[in-house]
Amino acid sequence: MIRVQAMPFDPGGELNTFTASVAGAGAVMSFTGLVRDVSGGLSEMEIEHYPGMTEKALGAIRADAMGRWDLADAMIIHRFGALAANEVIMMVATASRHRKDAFEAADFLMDYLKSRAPFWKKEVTKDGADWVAAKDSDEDALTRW
Amino acid sequence: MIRVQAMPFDPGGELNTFTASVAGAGAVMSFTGLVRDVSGGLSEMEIEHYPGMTEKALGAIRADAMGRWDLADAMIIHRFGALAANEVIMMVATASRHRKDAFEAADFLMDYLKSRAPFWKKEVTKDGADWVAAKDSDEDALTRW
Amino acid sequence: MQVMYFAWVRERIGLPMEEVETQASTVQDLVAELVAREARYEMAFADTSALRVALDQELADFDAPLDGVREVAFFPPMTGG
Amino acid sequence: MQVMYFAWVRERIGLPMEEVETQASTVQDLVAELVAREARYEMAFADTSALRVALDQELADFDAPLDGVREVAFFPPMTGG
Repeated sequence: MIRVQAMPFDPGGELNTFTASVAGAGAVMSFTGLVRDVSGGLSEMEIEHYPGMTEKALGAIRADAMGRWDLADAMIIHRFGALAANEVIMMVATASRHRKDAFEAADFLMDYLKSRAPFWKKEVTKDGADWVAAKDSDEDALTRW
Repeated sequence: MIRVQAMPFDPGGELNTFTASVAGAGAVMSFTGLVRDVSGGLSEMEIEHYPGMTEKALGAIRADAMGRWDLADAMIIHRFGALAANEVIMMVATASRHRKDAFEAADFLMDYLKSRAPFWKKEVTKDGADWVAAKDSDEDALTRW
Repeated sequence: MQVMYFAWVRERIGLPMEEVETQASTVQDLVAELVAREARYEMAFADTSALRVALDQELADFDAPLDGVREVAFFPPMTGG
Repeated sequence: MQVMYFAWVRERIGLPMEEVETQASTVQDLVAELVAREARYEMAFADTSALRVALDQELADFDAPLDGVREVAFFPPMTGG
């Protein structure tokens, strides 16, 4: 399941729904990413995306994970729009018969989401607005897979 | 937070409570383990534990993780008693400013829980009852850390 | 051909998308045409190594051909997750 | 000294715990005393390499001394998680 939305969502509720849908899996991993107020003065984080391409990219990343690991299912939910500090940005969940598969697939999904899904983050503070720069390490992380 | 209990618990609710308690962390991982009906005829899984030692062992494993990684918090909940297929056995959650720390710490907690926390699983089917044997690979996994 | 801009590329060029009439055969040729138009394009495309391009919503290289492409998008490296 | 048994060790010996009067100086000595008692102990301790021991709720080795120890527990390798 892939979802791209402006609306907030409930990670706990999503985890339970996902877990209920993968009966027999045994191992369920989740990763939740939240807005960090690194500078201490964040007014909001704006997340821009590329409608259409985003869904395609997330679908391709999910399909890639499903092919590489023994997964019962994999889920990606990602928000866009204006978010406040500590709001949930995104969530990934994986389910497998094997813990190792669930772990590695979640790690893979996060790495690919970071550098291959068309989202851009802008931090808005009282002093202005700055686009978050991609890290070389994020791109390098893809060579692990 | 460490909890050892016979009562079922709600992983989604626990994830949300944990996430709310670690404001500023940015990255929250969770792992949920569920009873698998491997043989297809599971009546129940009985989980025995060593009251007193269990809490100490989980506390020590959690403290070890908190020392090794940059974590805002780490949580372990583990059930004992009679569980049905697909019931939640245990849950681990970690929170950090850095995804890598949250990931590795959760992986570590799971490895140590498997071989260092005094729990024993017994699978009861209509044909009888069998204690789940520890795997050499579970013990070997500890050498990773 | 529809040309789209995201994040600071969009901000520098000042619009999210536009229809472009072009005979450019590759992405790089299209960039050269745009840069020749106005300073704001020149500024946005000053360092293409800091940019990414997608053709019909798939990541591509700057030397990729534009035959049959309907939608070109330029943007900085992505920062999802 | 309180001696506790868990999982199949408990089942083979037929009880979860018992008070044991002993002068055994190490875990291994205590095991030898128990094994000498009855067949069910012999059966439970037939292969101590398949067993684990905790002294006062901390994992220990079979050659560990018992000085001052109040609680000894025997059990198979753990299967938590």
